[in-house]
Amino acid sequence: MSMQALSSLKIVEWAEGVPGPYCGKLLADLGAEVTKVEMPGCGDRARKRGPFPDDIPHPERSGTFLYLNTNKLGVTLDVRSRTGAEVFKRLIEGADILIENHPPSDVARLGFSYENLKKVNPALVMTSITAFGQTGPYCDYSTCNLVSFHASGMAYINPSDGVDDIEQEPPLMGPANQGDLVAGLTGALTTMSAVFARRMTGLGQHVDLSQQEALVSMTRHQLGNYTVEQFPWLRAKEARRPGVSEVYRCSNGLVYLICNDERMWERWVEAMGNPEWAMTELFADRALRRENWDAGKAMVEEWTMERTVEEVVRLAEASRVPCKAINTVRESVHSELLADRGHFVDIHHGEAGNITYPGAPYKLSRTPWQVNRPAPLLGEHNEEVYCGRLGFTRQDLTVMRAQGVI
Amino acid sequence: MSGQALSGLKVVEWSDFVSGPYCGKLLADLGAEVIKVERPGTGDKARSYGPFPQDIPHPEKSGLFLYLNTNKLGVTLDVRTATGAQILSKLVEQADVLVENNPPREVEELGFAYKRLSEINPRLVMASITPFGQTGPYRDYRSCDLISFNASGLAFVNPSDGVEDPEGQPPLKGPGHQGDFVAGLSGAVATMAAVLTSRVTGSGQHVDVSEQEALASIMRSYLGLHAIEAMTWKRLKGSIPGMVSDKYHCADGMVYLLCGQDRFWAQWMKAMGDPDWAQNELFQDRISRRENWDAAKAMIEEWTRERTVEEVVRTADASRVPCRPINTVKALANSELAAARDYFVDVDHKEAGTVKYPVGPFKLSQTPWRVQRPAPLLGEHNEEVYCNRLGYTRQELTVMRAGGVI
Amino acid sequence: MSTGGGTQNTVQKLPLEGIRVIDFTAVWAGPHVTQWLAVMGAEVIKIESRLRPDMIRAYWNLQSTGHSINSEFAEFNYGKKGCTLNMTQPRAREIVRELVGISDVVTENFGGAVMDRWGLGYAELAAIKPDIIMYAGSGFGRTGPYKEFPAFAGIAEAFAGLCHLNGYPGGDPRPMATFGYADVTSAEHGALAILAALHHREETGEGQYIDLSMTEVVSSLLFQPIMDYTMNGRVQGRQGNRDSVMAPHSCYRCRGDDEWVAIAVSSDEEWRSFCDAMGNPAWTGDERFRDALGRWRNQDELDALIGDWTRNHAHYEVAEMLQRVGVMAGPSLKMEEVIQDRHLRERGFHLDVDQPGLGTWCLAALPWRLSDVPPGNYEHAPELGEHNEYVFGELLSMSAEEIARLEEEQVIY
Amino acid sequence: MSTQKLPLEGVRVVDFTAIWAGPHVTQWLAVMGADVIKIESNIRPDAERAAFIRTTTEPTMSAVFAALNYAKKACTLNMTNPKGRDLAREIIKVSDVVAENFGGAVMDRWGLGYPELKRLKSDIILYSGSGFGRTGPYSELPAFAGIVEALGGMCLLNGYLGSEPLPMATRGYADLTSAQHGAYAILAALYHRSKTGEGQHIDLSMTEVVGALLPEAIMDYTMNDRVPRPQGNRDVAMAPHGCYRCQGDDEWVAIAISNDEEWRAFCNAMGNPEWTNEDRFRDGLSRWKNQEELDQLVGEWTGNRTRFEATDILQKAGVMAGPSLKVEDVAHDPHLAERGFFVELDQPGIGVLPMAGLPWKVVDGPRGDYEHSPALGEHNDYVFKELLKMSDEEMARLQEEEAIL
Repeated sequence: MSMQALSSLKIVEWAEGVPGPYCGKLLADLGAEVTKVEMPGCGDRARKRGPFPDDIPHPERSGTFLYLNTNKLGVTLDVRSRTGAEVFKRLIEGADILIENHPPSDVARLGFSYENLKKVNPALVMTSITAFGQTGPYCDYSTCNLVSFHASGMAYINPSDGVDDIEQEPPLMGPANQGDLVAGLTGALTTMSAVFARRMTGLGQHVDLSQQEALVSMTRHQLGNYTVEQFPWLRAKEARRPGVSEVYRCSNGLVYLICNDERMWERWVEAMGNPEWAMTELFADRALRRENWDAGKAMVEEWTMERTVEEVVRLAEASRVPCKAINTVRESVHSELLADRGHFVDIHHGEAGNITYPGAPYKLSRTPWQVNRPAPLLGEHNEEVYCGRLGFTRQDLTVMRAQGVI
Repeated sequence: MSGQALSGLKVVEWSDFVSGPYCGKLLADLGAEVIKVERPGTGDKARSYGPFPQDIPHPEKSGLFLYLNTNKLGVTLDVRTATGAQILSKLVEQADVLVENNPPREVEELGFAYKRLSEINPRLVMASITPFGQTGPYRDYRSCDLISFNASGLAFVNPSDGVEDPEGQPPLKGPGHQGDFVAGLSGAVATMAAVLTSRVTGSGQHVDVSEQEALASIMRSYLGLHAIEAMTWKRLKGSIPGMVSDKYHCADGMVYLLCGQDRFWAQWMKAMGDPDWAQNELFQDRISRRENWDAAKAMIEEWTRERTVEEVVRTADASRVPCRPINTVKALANSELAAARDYFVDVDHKEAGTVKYPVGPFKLSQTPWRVQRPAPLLGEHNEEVYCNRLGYTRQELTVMRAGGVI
Repeated sequence: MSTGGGTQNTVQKLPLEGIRVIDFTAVWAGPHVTQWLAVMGAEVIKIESRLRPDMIRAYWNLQSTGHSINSEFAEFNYGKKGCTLNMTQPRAREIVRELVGISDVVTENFGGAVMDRWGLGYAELAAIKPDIIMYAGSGFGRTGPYKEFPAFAGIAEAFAGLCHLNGYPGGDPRPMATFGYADVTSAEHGALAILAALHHREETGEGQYIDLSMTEVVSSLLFQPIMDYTMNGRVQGRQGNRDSVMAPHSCYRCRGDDEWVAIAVSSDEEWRSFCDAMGNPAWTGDERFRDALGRWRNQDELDALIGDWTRNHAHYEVAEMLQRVGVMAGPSLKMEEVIQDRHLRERGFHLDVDQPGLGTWCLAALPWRLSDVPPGNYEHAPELGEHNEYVFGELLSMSAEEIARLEEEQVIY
Repeated sequence: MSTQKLPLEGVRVVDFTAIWAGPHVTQWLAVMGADVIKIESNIRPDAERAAFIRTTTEPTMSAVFAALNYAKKACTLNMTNPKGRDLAREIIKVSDVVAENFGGAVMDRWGLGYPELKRLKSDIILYSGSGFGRTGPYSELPAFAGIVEALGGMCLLNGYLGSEPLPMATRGYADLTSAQHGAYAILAALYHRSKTGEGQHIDLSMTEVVGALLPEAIMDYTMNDRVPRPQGNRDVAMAPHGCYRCQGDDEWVAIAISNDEEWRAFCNAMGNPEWTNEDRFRDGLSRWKNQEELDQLVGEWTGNRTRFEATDILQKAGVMAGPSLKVEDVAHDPHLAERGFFVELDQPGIGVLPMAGLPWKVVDGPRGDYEHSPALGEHNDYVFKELLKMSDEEMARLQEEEAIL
């Protein structure tokens, strides 16, 4: 196992669900040693979320959990018990980073506020990823992907083609927990910034990450357009960028095609064989195209409908116009591209067996993203962590187990 | 495999830890189909109690749990949820027997009082095994093996031998979970009695088993002596006066030998070569022997101390005087007796591996005790029971899992 | 950058102070990476030229100001410095090499191997500064069959399967949230990768090359549907606001004009609280809804009934009623509401900054808040070439004459 | 009403058992409604008839015998006499279960082994209870409870930390637990017979019963090759977990604390004395590690109260606690009394006695068939005249021939 970028970092992850664990995963994938603390018994609630092989629920076979917790050590600990709280503080003593995603009031009540923990370990970076942050009127609101996504404004501007009357449809949540993942991703990023701040001061930081803000931050251009140009972000189709980025029907499927500037438009028109309609005044420049786009789209689609997705993509790319088929995950999993990039990895897990996971989103030339161990079984590393590192005896373990502490 | 004595008997075990599960085990070992209902997450409390291989606690490797739950099907179910309650009712509907050991008040609050269940299933035999039974002033007392054992009087007459100041010692609870085992055993007898009745009458019964009574019932000879002879017992060295079987130190260990009764006394004195002291009238009949037992024991021990355990036992066996070495469980496990009786079987369990388990304590010539399957993993048979028998879809399983119902 | 272990009084420094970034990126995905670095205190020098301005400057200029700034450009480029170099000129590339010599990170997100063609590939840069960290963001990665193809967020989202999943049941597939989702998420992944690389450099003195593919970022964000496919061969479709296990779990119409509230119930306890909050209308007693499974099976009817209740209240009102009893709920905010949201305001997420060309306006800060460091570097976004003087004069200590000459030669241009 | 039926009505048991282990089996069957016919003779009475004869005027009745044989019928047959054995065969022909717990293969020697019994009645169920089982190296050796508890490892587990081994509860633990296993096996066999018409032979070993009651210790050995030692009143996880001295003469209360909440409730109930805040008791693990000191301090609190006061205070606070009852306390325990655990039996020659009944109730069901314990041969007429339809002359002759003795 070659050295990785974050090999020297020790992280305690007291988090469950998606945002906190995703934050921990991103750091673990780059080599940080992440010790995941789970509630004895049920463990991380992600263990209850699918997908499950053959759709048979099993706490050790949740696709969500397996993906989010690869490369971590797993221990069980009831931090609500007094023994648990003691053990937890000992874990904190030896850690660079604590990742947690519990309601601020709970954390304070349990005595794990940053103020307290920094007494235990002044160099600790504590990253709190919560629904609405540590301050403000909603700071104790509970949330889930749906609520956060809608609270960020993203749902409202999430487009909605293909429904009869958009006004009748509710704003639209993004698929597959995007709202939670963005929070975890932003959390990892801000955590690393705190690690850098520590380099200069030797002191830790409390990272206060609001899931709502992480998502709002995704919409910064729309926000800018609104604040400055008062651009009306209605939920109807106008929300799109007419004549720029567009879905076109082909004889055997859909493509997504972008003509972002005049040169691309010209190349695209040429690729279509310079049809006359495209030469008319109506489509002379972007502003005009935007006005007359319904007509324009119809004309383009007339052309694409006579061709297959493959043809359209080939012709577009030949003339360097960005265009791809609208894939299902099946096509992407089997795509030549991702195969060639070695993006997908097969991971063997004691309970779940061999499964193909999405791999690294980027390649670091010297310190590669790496799978060092599969997701932990519930409490798999209790002995290693508690006995091996904190010096408890095995008898202590059996007592703590029977007391429900671990 | 040939039918077992209880093949075809359908049992639902809504029980935790030892008493109820032991009852269920006795039924399962003879072929009843026992569906064990565990709370999601932590599951049966016995999973948290040892012994564990290498003393590393693991919910699937508890020796106590493995022993108590072989031959059962295991499902997870939170009966406190509306869905869970509905499912338990469905299970009960299809069952002949329900074994439960929950606090009476809780069972009523959850709507599982026998009255209601018998409406669902008039043939149902419901066995409730609780510390103090379903009625009486102590019925809602919280208890565990220690409390019940003491409440039965057994702890008080349990001898405090070989310690300084026996009277200074507190009453003594039996090893392991004797109280819970005895309660479970009585429960199994009572259950079978009720099952036989319902075969004749076609209507079920509610069996109310009290652990205190099950243990007090073990005391029946003492209670008889108290009732008739008004005898009472102090916690002296243990052996009640006149109970002239005792343990004797030998050169290399201890034996337990019984020679108080006239017949055995004669045989044993002969075996010891009719020593002169034995002729003394102090020892002429069992009454006088009882009075002078300390002297008698001292003389016998003088003889045994010069001999090995093996010699003493051989001599005793030859003269048909009841005598055996005082063994550790290790010696039992390795004894020629255990081997000759096939008293230990290897049971292979997916998580715990192959371990030797003691088998049923009796042999049925036609319908043998048998290991059909190892103890269930937590929720191992959810799919088999909920989908195949109760007709839920896998999709619904995933919903129930995420909802914490199973 | 300054080596670690400083003392308390340096606590007021930003994390990346002392880090210099040479930034060739444009549009959204790239600039958002360097924006993060800039706000965290890195000195980001954005290199453009009048021949090749960031297309966003030219684009979307809905109100014509005398400036090379528009809201969108500002939203992605605040905190940075801007200089102009005409990279078609060999001398300009010379100057870039000099800059690299005194920098820590170089970033680019061209449509192809432009940097290589300029002789500024990682190999060359490492020759100039061995511990340099180079970041290359692209649609499909810098290797593989599509490495020369231009790509934008929507393309990557379409290819990776996100469009197919985003939408109403029965509706059409579309990229996420109008556009740029893959850009912004890739940018954060990119910034994270750069910080990790900087961390490694601190430990070992080694630099490295970071090759980020937007398609792979999107793919990694779709692990759930992907693993459902790799585990079970199932291809998930569009589920709208529905959840695979929770019900109710949707967005419900409220009193105001096109006002909606999102509500999610994950357990029987929450369901009971929810019913109480609604005042237990008769239908809540309905057999169909008594348990989680029933609710999930009958969510069409359920959603309709809940909608009848929410319709009588404002979305904020519903959210507060339900949150008070521990039920997950929140308004679905429009852009204008996001900007006015009292919670975001109170937390200071919206910053009023003075932006030449836009006047004082309110920008969306980064969701980045550390307990013991200043709020971050939120300098206004640079005009084209605004910092030429600083870059060429101060950093490279060129004389005014030299600079003038280079401007004449359209090297600085 | 139909549920008023007793489970074993119509089942007849021929009972050759004596002492404790066997009689307790058939006692339970009898209470459950079985017609149990205990077979003794004046030359071979149940040895317990002679035990502890004190106040009773009945020469053949003792307290222990009464406690273990009520609800049965008794007849006398001289099994050393061929005619006696023939009579036994006649009785077996009209019976369902035969029970024995001889020290060896006595039944075989009498020609009453399972094969022969099966020939007499094809669906007969034979119960054999013995110390070591009817097969194996010790099948011919006599045994008593203490012996098998010693052999089974129980003695070396029962005791205080570091104390010497001794059988459970002084005496008979293995007897009575074996008896219950035996009764259970018989019920299972009856259930099987009711479905298939098959009888069978039940071979119960008391040693194996002891093993079955020690799974933790045995599995600890088979898993970890460790031989556990006596742990006194301690638990593997709970602390405090012990028996504490109270006011009064040798009076004690048992207390068990399983988690932090109970500990807090316990401290409150005690009025939070200083020591309860000490670090060494602040959490479950610390309490467990320091339980010796802890027990001391808890003892100081209980020392000022009666065991019932202490129990009441703690149970009200939701803490597991209960008095350690003496035999006489059990006999007068209000809870057991209210539940009707003790059955009043009018024992001829002794008077009305409270006897320990079955440890379970059938709610709204019959309380079981409780009759006084039979005198030697008390039911000879019933057996020989009613069951075997003998004439007085016949019976007289057999008595002369000492077949009935």
